Amino acid sequence: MNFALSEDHEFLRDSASKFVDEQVDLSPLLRPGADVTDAGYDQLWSRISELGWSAITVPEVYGGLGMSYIDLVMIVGETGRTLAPCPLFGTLAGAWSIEAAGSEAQKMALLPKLAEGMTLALAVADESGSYDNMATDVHATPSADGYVLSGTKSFVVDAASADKIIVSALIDDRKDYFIVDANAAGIAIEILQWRDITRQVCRVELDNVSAERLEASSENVWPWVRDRLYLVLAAESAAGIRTALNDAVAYAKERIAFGKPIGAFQAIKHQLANLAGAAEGANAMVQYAAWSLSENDERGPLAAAMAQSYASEQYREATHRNIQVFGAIGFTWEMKNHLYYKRARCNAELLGAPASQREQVVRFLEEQAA
Amino acid sequence: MNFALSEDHEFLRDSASKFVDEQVDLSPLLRPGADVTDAGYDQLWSRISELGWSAITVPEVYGGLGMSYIDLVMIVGETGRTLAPCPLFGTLAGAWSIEAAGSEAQKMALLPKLAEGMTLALAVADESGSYDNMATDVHATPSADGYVLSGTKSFVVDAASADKIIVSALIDDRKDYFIVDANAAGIAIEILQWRDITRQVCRVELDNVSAERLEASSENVWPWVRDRLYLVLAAESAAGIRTALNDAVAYAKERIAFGKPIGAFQAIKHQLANLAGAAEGANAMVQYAAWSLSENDERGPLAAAMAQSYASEQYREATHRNIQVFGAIGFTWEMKNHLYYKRARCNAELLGAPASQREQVVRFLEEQAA
Amino acid sequence: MDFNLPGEDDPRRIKVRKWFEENPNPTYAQLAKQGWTASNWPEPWGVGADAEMQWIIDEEIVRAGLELPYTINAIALNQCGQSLLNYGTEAQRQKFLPGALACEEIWCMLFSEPSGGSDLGALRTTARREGDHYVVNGHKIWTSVADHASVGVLVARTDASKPKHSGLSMFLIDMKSPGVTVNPIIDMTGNKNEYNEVFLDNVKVPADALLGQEGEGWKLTMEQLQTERVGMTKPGVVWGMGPTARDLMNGLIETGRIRDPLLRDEAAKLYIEGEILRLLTYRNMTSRINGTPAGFEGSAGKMLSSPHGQRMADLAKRSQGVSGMIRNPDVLPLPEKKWGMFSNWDYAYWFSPANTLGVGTQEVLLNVVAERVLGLPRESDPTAKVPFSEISNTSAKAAKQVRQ
Amino acid sequence: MDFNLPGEDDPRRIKVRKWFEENPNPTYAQLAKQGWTASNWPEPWGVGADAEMQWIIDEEIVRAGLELPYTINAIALNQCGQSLLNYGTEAQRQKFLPGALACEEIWCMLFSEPSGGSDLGALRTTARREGDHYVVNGHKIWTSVADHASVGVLVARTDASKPKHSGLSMFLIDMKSPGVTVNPIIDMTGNKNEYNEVFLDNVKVPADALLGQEGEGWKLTMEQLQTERVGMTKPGVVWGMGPTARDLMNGLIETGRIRDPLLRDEAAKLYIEGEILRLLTYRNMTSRINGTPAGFEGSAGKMLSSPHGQRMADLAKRSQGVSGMIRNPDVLPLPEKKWGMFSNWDYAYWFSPANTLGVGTQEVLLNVVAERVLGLPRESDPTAKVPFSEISNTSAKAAKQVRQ
Repeated sequence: MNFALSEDHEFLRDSASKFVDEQVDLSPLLRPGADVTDAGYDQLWSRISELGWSAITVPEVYGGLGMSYIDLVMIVGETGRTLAPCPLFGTLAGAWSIEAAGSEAQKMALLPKLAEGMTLALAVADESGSYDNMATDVHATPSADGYVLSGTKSFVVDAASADKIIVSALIDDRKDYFIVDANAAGIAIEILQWRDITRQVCRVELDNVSAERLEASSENVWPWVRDRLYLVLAAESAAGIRTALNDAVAYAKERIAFGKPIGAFQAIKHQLANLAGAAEGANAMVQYAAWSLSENDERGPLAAAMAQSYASEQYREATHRNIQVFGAIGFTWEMKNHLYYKRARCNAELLGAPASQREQVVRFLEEQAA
Repeated sequence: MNFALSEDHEFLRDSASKFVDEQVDLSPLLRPGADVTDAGYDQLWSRISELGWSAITVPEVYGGLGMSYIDLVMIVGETGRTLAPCPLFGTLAGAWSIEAAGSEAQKMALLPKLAEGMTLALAVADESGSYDNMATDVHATPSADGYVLSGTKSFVVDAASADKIIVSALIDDRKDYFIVDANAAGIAIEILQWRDITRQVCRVELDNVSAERLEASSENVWPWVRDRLYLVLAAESAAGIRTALNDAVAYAKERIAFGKPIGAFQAIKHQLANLAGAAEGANAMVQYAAWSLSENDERGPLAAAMAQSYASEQYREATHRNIQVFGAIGFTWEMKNHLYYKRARCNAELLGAPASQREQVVRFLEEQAA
Repeated sequence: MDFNLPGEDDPRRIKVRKWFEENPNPTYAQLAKQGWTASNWPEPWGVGADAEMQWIIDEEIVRAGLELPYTINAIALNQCGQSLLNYGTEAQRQKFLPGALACEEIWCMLFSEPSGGSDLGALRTTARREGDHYVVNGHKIWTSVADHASVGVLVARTDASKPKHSGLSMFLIDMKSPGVTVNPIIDMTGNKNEYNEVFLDNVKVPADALLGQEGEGWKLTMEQLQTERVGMTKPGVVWGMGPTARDLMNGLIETGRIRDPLLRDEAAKLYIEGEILRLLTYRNMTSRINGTPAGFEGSAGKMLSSPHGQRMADLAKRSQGVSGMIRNPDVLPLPEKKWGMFSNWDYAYWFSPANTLGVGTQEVLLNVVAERVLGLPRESDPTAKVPFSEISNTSAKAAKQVRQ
Repeated sequence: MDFNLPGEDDPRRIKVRKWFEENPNPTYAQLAKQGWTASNWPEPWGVGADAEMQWIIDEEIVRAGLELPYTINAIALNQCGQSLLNYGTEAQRQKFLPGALACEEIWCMLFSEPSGGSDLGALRTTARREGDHYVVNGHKIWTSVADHASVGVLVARTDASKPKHSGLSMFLIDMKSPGVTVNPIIDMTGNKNEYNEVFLDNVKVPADALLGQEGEGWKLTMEQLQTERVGMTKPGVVWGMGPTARDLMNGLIETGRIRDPLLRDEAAKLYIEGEILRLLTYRNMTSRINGTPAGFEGSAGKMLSSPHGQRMADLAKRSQGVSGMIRNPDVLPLPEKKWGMFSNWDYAYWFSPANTLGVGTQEVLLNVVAERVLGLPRESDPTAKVPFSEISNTSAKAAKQVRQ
């Protein structure tokens, strides 16, 4: 039993922290009409990929850093804390899809390019946002030199900036994974008016786009990737809760009403104390999930679903409470409070609502009991 | 539009209030091991039936007072406020069953006896507490001079003190209503260890008990009676919320901690302010439900389900909060706080949980929309 | 007790409807001439309508396809105008009310300040008497419609030697005066500005623009905010306005989303809460008809309706799943688009954090109910009884004390 | 980072288990001789076990079919005994600890008073020095196990001329002394008394029963309550004890009640909360192993676990429907009956209102977290700095002030 970060973890976190504090600037987003590209979305990436963050958990044999998911959440906690706008989420998602669905040869061919700054995206949800609809999804058809894909995907994170997109598609009543060039003929990518303007989310139309099948495709790919994406979102959320709390506490100590700092009023104190509990709980759950995924512990999928459900829901509560403590000024576009509020809100939908992860928790336990 | 009590309503409420304040004494219940009979359960009834409360909504043609459900809730609010232990609930339930399921002749024969102090009970739930299980319920079989009933009912309020019991029973794949003498051969009544010791709740075993069929039995009887019982419970609960609130407010003004009355602390103030909202809401909803049942308004069943769901849930919250404000002393048997807590808890189960009434609300609205 | 509202055959309604038939497409000036833009006001401004009559007139105005006058000119016709009836001079009434009633002069409320917020009495804008006028300096914020209002109802400090609530006075100022600068504030919805900030830089205000007496400002302000809050008891999603839980339920039924068992239970809870708010408005209507003082609903309606609206907007948004995260997708239908900018759950949702901030934070309202309704001890305010000019010291001292 | 607990093949465990094999059915005196009844204490009382070693020893004690020593004699072995190690005299240690460690002398905690509660520092029991002893008078309440304890850890006021927290001292008293009267209190569960009230009527306490110095009572009390609260971080239903959300989930799955979609979602939420509490106990264990100070879980665990336990008990009860309203029906199974009186959801439910009252109300704990963890301003206590003997005036004045 050792529930503490190692010095290596702390060093990694601290250097990531220093990096994002220097590089991330959200102020361009605090002007009405701004979108994700205004906050250095593309510029930030070249530095991040230099640091190797997109390949941090990729095994060394494929040119990655071969580090653990605990290391990963050290970094994602920092990008999440600062809402760092960059294609990290999409690239991680794509890389994990290749790791899970690619043949050895494909992994050897594709994953090392991460070190050169390759950006990826993973297109799984259909136009309605469903992950398991077998009727409306993209279809794959064999062609002379591989396959062609047709249909529409949506809620694809970082698609518009990706070099390659991994697409799940129907073929012979199953879903396989394919890789396409983002600038291939027949692809049309629309950037959605996503409320969280620190993230790029897209709709992808494919019209006979030529694609390469990932040869180890199976029905296990999406659950495996999804658990890791849960971890990423949960780590962002846990860090966001802490930030929303710290900012609210600092404001409550400064802002005076009725002759006192508002943090002297029990109503405010107790709300913030409850948030402190949520921050601690989310942090513990994220680290446990990271450890259990790293260890291939049988409870890993359970831990990931718990972390995502809890952290995203508490992040929503924390950012709401944060605005309430700031009062009306916290509700304006010129303050960054709403950026966190929207990140929290979107994190709680991007891979399904918290209730859907709770359903996964119960199913896991039912299967275990059976 | 006139959402105000008339002078007649207020007069009725005030005289009922005076009566229960003089007659109801809960102190015998504040000794460990006490049960409902220790608090004058039987003695109180003779005075209540003299006042005609058990027949208050029975039409005058059947010897009742022919008053409205608004009048009824004036009285039930007062018995609920004081937790008056007496067989009013069971007798009202039985009387409404006769009103709904009896033929003219049966109503003329039975209902006038209420004025003489007749006590009734209504046995609908089966042993598991289900109201709609068609398999496990009591069975009726035709016999020479009527019917005989066999099987087990439970959660029958006031059965052990009833003169007659109305029993729903299976016959030819439907449920009809029968009346039996409470002391007939073959009946065994067990008083349950019901947590709310201000109410008598029983299990009734019937073994070939001779019974008279209520001739206007139909599938509409239970919903009609249930709506009225919802109203009774909701009226009790609304009055109980107000009492729990008032007692907590009074205590919060007196009790000193850290040099101040505890009611000066925002945490306490805000909790009590929220209860004040619940008290007001429950009261409004009960009066609206009483009016709409009195007027045979088409939204009457909706209003009754809403009132019961809301009032019973808020009553639970109010009695919990009440104990929290009193602190540990409010958790002891010698204080009456727990009697209200238990009444609240049991009111929220006796006719199904608040969520089950909410399901009825949505079904009503779905049917209306269809 | 009677929950029936005046029906189609109500003779009062028939009379009003007849006028609309005879006067198709009336202007608000015409309605004002009938006394219908503030029908509850006494003649000659209104017709002294009781709550039922007002209900009828409002319904017929909507039926004629017009927006309600008190949503167009809320500050004049709902919150502040009645203060002129009670405290204004006849000259002020003649000068300000006709334009307001005709909805030709829009009013705004210059109350909140950046330094204030919940502690409105700590406001810093000053009005210094100089001969036959006052000179106003300060910075107001969260001012709705300031960008197209012609009249501003201003609270300013006329005497800093008095305690904070005693040195305030109210004025009706011309928003076109030199020195008045209005800047829009974009809120987190990203929509057209709902609020503005207003800079007042040596604005000359004639002495006869003072409403009531010098030093009466706090009393008038409190009355006006109270009136504003009573109106917020209604079951609409934002401060009583906009779609209600009935509309939410209809949308969920229509789309079949009501079949989700978790949403279903939550929707039922909200429906019940919404019906309670509706009942409280009926109770308020009854009090007004009977001339009895407002009860609980007067002080506590907003305490209930603000979080109710937030929960409604949240459920509406959640029912849309990930699609709801795209701007204005309108996945959940609102068949009737009669609520202006709130005819869209998306806007209502992103606006809803303000529910529990505007016109009194939830915490302030809970205090009001605890203190005024339940009689619990008042909050202590160390700055309440010292001269305003000395507060900064007091505040600093108090702040230091609690920090120890 | 490693969440694995010491396994079956851990050499430390094998050694302990071997002893139990060689010593079947040991007495607690035998365990105490091994240093295992308070294994984390230093020798000669314990074995200076780190948190993993303590975990192993505890698991093996349970495996041997014994109740854990610190549940039998919690006040001695968990809350108070360590104060003797730090502040007691060697004579006190020799007199009191052997019996306590052997679970032959049960201790109780004479802290709360009827007039006190959250404001424990306002306690009124006095200890007056008279020659070689103190004379104690007062009325204590909510004292667990007082009815079979032989030692009472008493906090009493030795100097009323000092401020309320400064004039307190701690004593170890003989519960059999003349003048000690113990009355059971029946709580709302109606079960056997969990608490007692204790009247102290001119009880003579030898001067060498004073623990630490006169005036150190508040410091010792706070340390002991803090130790008590840390233990309450655990995921059990009542103050960390009893069944957890894992047990609740198992019961719901076993009975099929988990199929109710509303219960299902709630049960999942509780399960997650329970796992978080479990993780916080692991974090606490790690801090103890590493010798680093307790983090958040030290001050805030009970703030999380108390309402969590309430929600669990509530869901367990609601899952039983109307049948759950009958006393002790045990409709929802708890396959392992290893939690003493809490091996029954019915008892846990009716007891649960006390969760957020005992050992610090929820409001007090929220204040503690807000002030000590977040650094928000402290509550002002007008009685904190005046001599205790003058407090009744101060209190009355303050009460009058807030009532204005």
